[in-house]
Amino acid sequence: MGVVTVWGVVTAVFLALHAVPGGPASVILQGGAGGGEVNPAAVAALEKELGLDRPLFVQYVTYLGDLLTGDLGDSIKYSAPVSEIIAAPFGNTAILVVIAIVIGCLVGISFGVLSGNWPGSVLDRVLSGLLSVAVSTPGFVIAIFLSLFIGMRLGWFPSLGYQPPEDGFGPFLYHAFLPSLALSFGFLALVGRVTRTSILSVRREDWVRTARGMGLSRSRVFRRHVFRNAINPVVTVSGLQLGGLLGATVLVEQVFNWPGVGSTLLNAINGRDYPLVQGIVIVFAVVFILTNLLVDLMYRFLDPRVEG
Amino acid sequence: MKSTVRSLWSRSTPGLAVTTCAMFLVLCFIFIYPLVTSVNPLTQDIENAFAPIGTPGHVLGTDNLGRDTLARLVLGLRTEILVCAAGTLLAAVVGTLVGILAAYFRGLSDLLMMRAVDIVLAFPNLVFAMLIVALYGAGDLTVVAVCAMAFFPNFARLTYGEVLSLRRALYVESAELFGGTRLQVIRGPLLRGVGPLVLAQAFLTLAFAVGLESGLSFLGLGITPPSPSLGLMIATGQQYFMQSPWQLLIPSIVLVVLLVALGYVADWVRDLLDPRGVTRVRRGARTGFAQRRNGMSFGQGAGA
Amino acid sequence: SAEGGSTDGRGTEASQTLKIGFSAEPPGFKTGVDQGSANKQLITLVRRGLLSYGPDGKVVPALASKYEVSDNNLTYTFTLRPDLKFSDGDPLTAEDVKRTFEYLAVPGNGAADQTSFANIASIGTPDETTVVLTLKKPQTALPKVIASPLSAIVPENAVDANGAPIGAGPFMVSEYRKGVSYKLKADPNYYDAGSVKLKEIEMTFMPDAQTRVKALVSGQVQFIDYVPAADYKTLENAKGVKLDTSHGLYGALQFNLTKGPLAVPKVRQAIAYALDLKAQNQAGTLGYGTANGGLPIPVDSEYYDEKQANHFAQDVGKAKSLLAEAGYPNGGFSLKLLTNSQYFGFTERAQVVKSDLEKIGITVELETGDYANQIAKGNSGSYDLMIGGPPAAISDPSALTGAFIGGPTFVRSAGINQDLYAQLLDKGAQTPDGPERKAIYQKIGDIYLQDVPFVTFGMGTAAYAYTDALKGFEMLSGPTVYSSLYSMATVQLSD
Amino acid sequence: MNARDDILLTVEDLDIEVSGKSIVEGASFSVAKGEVVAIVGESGAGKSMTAMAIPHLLPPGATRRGSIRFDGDELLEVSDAGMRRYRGAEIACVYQEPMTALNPLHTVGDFLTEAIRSHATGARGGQRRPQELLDLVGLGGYDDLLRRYPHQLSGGQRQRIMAAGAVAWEPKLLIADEPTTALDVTTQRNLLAMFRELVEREKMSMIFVTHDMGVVADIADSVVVMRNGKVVETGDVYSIFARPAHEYTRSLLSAARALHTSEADAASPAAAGAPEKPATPAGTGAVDPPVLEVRDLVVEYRRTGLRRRRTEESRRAAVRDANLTVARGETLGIVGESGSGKSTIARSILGLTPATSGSVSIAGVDMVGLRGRDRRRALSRLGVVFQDPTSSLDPSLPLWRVVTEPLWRSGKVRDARELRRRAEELLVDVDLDPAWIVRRRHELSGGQRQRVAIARAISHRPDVLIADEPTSALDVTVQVKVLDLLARLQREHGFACIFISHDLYVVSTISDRVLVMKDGQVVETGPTDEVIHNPENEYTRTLLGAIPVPDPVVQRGRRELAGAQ
Ligand SMILES: Nc1ncnc2c1ncn2[C@@H]1O[C@H](COP(=O)(O)OP(=O)(O)OP(=O)(O)O)[C@@H](O)[C@H]1O
Ligand SMILES: Nc1ncnc2c1ncn2[C@@H]1O[C@H](COP(=O)(O)OP(=O)(O)OP(=O)(O)O)[C@@H](O)[C@H]1O
Ligand SMILES: [Mg+2]
Ligand SMILES: [Mg+2]
Repeated sequence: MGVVTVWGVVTAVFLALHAVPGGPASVILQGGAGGGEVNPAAVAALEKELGLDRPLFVQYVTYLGDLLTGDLGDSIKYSAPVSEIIAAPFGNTAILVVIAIVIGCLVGISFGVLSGNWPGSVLDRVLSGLLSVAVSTPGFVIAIFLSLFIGMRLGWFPSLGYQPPEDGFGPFLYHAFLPSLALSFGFLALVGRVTRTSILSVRREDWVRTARGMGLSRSRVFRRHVFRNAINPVVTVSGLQLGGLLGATVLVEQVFNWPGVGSTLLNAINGRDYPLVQGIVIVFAVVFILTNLLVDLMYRFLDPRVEG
Repeated sequence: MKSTVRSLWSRSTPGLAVTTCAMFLVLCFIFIYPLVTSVNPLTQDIENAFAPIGTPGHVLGTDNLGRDTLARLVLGLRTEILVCAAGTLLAAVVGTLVGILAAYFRGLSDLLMMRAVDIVLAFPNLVFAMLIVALYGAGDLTVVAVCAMAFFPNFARLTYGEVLSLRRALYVESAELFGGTRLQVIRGPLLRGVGPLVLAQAFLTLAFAVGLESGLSFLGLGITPPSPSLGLMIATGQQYFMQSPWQLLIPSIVLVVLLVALGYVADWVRDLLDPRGVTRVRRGARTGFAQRRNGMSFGQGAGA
Repeated sequence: SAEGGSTDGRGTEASQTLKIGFSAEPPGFKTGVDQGSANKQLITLVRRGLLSYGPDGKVVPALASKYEVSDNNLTYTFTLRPDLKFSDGDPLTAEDVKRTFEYLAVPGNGAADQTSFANIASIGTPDETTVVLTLKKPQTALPKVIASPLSAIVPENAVDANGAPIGAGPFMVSEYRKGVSYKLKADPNYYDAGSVKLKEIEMTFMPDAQTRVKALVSGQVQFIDYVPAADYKTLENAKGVKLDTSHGLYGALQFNLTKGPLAVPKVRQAIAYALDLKAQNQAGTLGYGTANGGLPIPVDSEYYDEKQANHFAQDVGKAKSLLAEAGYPNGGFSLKLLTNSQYFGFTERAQVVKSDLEKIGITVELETGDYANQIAKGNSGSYDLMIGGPPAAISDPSALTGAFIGGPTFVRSAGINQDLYAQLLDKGAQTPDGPERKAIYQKIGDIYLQDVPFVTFGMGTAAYAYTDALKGFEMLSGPTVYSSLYSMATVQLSD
Repeated sequence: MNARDDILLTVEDLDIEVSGKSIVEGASFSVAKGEVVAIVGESGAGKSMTAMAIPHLLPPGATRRGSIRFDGDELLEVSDAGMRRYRGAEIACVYQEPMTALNPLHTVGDFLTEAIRSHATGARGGQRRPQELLDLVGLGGYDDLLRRYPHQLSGGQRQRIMAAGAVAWEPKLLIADEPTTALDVTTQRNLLAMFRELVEREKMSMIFVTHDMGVVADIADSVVVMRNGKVVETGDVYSIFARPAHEYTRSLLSAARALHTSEADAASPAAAGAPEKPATPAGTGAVDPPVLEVRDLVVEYRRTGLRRRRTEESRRAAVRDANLTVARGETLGIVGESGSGKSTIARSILGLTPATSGSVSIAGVDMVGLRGRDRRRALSRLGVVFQDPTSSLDPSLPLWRVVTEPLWRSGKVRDARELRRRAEELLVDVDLDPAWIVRRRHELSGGQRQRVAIARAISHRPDVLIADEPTSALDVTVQVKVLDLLARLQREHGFACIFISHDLYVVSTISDRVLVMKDGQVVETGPTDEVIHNPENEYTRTLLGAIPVPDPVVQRGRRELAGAQ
């Protein structure tokens, strides 16, 4: 099934990209702002060299064939294998996403637990309010504000930029913090809200009463019978949210000038680097499908009722 | 539908009533203000660029081309809401149709349609949007199309799951038994059954759509200038942040408030439609709803 | 250590590592192809031609220590410096010059100055350090062409479309992180290595303008290029930061002359009268550019004609009557205005055009997208109006040729009547500087004012900003502005 | 009742409010050591609330007033934290819903271990090992039980596990809140036996909440009758059954007995209001040609979808070689324990579940292979009432649309005014106020909903009415009324009827013939009297014996008899 989805994604991207006005050759030859005139002869020569003069169908079949052998093709702009080019940006983005998930889970779950355990209290209202604001604020708005205020005004963290992890993991993380935080907001809020709802509904379940009826302490009832049961939907929802997180990186990376896959993708689309765009989108799709699978497996692992 | 609305109204809280009224007033303001004001949001007055807040004639100041920020905000909001609502509506109609048909007829149509949904879901929204924009050029209609295509899977998934369980519900089975044709069953109990959920989802999606549109506009791929949109105003405001921070703050605050309000209404609609509230139902239905609810509503979108 | 990046360059013992926030990732090292400002700037650092530009924009010797021109202006004899070497240590000889120039002359190789090199009839290399160019017809601007970074001499293994990052410039590429940065270090083989003070240059790609400004202000980089006009104020007021602005390339409203009302010269004149160039200058450059119409010739050039430049001073009444004469009383038609949202100034200018034209009854609909979209649509002529600008790589009136003559491309208005200009432009290019040459260009200007194949807005603006610890940077102006990094060969970071 | 010093628990003037609403008012009763007290009453009477008030396990927002004295301590004065000492150790509970009262993520072993460790060791001697507890509730025989999850257990097993957890600390009082209501009769009988045994062996007192007078008769020493949040009568079980003082108690008893009138040994007094069996028009149905005929029906459930693996269970036939016929005006009862395939037969007659093989013909028309309009026309001869009245009614339609659904769906009547008129008639038919046609599902009680479902089923004058457990979800009193109604309507309209129930006595009150099912197979069929009085099949006999008779004397007599056998 996953294969079919990937195939569909590949086909959709391929067709969409090739239908987009503007080809890679003229972009490469022109090179962006301040660039000069493009010689049509040179464009034709470059297109021939890149194989873009062949019929679309032939290009498609060739691409699919290469894909089957695990070859994502060569980037037009960098004239190097796509897999090589996207490795580093994906790594950088993965770091942001992982940190965002860690922050999101830790903070989101704590918020959700606190407000779910004392529904209607002042604490609950404050936290729920914060969560609704966070869930509603677009990532790039948060990114702009974090960068301008925490980064520039207060100077606590670098307002932008990137240090390669080879130059020390500390500085790398130091630079990654604000973008991750910006990325984590929406996710955090979602986790918080799902946790809250889930805890609220589990608290009403009969087995919680059974546990109380056994004379267990409040904290034990919470840990073993409320929290443990409430966490399943949180896992599901956060897993499914990974796609959204990946999408959100595009804007956040733009604001923080983080050399991740989002900015690579943006540049690749602007530069009409077909194989690169295709490669990135395929990896996105595969990641999405794999996470779904993982969530399924997790769910089975976490909930014995789901048939294995 | 009428009963849904009625029961919703009867169970509203004061906070909610205030929000709803406020939203309604703001909506009225947005649509009436352009009719009564003489300030044209597109009129440029370069000499007067970056007028600060409180400048006579420009309550909220002016932007880089000396255009009135308040007028642009109002027009921007209106465009934003109209465009996103149109996109959401389209997404809701297409998604609901796909979800119902796939779940009701199963078989091949199920396989094809839900696969298509999976494919769209496998693209992050923004990537998807960027491709479509690159394809058709930026503009209002493109934004509508982007919202429709990016968000129809949310509706499809939601209605799909719901119809899968609804079609096993006794009252739907009886509708078939009592001689309902498939079309009648779809138009009748199935559509009525998913209606409230779709409604709740629509509010949420509207919020997502506004978020997506402003993100696109921020990248210059959304609504075409000079007609303003919140995202465009934020993007421009960011450029001139050092000179005139309010030009960034004002549209950002408005955007966040709009999204929070939409989310609030969506939550409210969803909570009130929880059958636990409406009637005392059996436990089976209850767990069913809980599962559905976790599957619903979020999709992608938050944070995008 | 590199931590934070905020303290470097301002310590007591200046480290001579310059961190640059660079506006784009240079597309590559294709020989002779104009691949945009970022690329030109990188080439300026890494490669060298026979000549280069001095601080005031004048042509100065580089790899060639001197050159001589024959009396008929048809033979140029260059004398190379002794013992030149490429950064990889290979010797640079007259053969390399010949090979490079011959490559640049082939149309399919896409060189920006292809026509100039195609004008070379033969290249003689009597010895390793002498190059003799024999031209088919005189070309007054040839030294300027040769001083352009795009005419830099490249070694044999780099003379192709995928050119290797090797040259004979003051710096050499030491590391390239795709999508992230270039690291350059001083090239010991450079002919004037002794006067190069910077040890290292780190160019981090920051496509977003705000990002570059933020990075400079917060001290993460010490030099940024392509500063958006929006941030001039900020940077002028920022402490420890210096802003250099000058005029950049020309901006223009291009027409598609092949169809509809725009095929009628009167309509184009009407539009020219309708436009408020001051507002244009304000919107597109925040007033840092110039507001002059006429031929796109820099204001400080001896060929600049004040009267022609002000010919189309905004006059809505005249515009309306011209429209009526052309058979479009009160306008009444609508036009598609192609622009892009990727670069600063384009949509801003477009919005002003729209509001100006609507005053004379012409409806304008903006079409935006990314730059690739504009190039594609511009190349194929699928637009009515377009925010663009004539191409120019050198500060010489002969650069005007590019604005009028050549195949269909987005930098020229579609369907321009080239016959009107071809002969005069050719003559201008061959005539040596002087009153005769000036008269020719004046005549071209008069034709232009009647024909109006595009409306010149005026000069754009360009700016660099850097820490004031950087001494010796000299910004060039006009078409050569993106060769400004030539002076990096001598700059120095003080404390 | 009992001597004073024997008293374990006294509840006096107990008021319970939930968010300002009074739920229980002035309830008083007491429980002696070793005594089993049953709390009975209709649904919503406040039975569970009263019981749960004792260990203070009420829903959030509930407040208690009055006095609850347990073993000399005033529980109302003990803080919530302090109650921990009592819960589990002194007062233990078994709850109504076996499915949801156990944490689905914990194995049986986890559950029992937690129950055992719930209190500090040494406080009292009594902890036992999990296996011991299982032996105690009669589950000692399974070796892997401790590693199973609740969903891998049957309902009866789950209740036993709960009981095992409850007795881990040898509590003095066991509160069982309708522990058998959701289970079928045979399982119920076994569980009741287990509880009796536990109480005797552990010398516990027990409060047993139920609404089934038969169960009361079986297990209780004394009875507390509740109605609308008030205790209307308390007393010794024998005296209550023999001389009910309060009118409500009387009606409760008579309703219960009404369902047992056809019991062979009519030891219980025949009660008024028993539904009259409809007179079959032509004597026996055998003379008339059958309206509905089912031949060699086999139904297998196959899991659909590509991902599902075919399991052993999924291929088991839910119905094997079933044959049945119903004639005009005749009622065929189908009984059997849960999962025996009763509903499956009904569903495949209705075409909702496809038959694997065999044939179904309605009025001579073979349904197999019928499609589209023909099929809809054939189906329009059927009417159906489902077990669950709630889910069978469209929540968003007004009643006049609901009850006339078969009419407008089949296109017989289109005019809205005419539909409303018919709807009013139909509501009158089922003893509902005709003005209610504008109401919606959620504005009705369970019994009223079931009436609406019946009205709908007969709106288009079907030839056959299929009623799948139409009364199982209802209170006894309501149950009797609905059965009455069905009988009357059948007299008036003359339709044939298939009546499905798991309760043999309910079936016997209304059926001409009975069909007994077990594990998908028909084990016995015959005229009602014969099956009830002379059951041929062993299983039928077990079924009959498992149903508690609402009379303590008879019921205990039967039990002893069964025990002696
Ligand atoms: N959590 C709750 N919040 C508010 N009211 C409740 C709650 N639970 C029950 N009630 C109300 O309290 C009353 C008594 O409920 P209770 O559960 O004690 O009835 P019951 O006699 O046990 O009925 P059943 O036989 O249906 O279990 C009912 O009217 C019910 O609606
Ligand atoms: N949709 C289904 N898929 C698979 N198996 C099913 C399905 N429905 C019922 N079964 C199985 O078929 C068998 C008969 O079920 P059926 O519902 O007919 O029993 P029943 O006699 O009506 O029981 P109850 O008294 O509980 O309603 C059971 O073993 C049940 O588990
Ligand atoms: Mg109860
Ligand atoms: Mg059943």
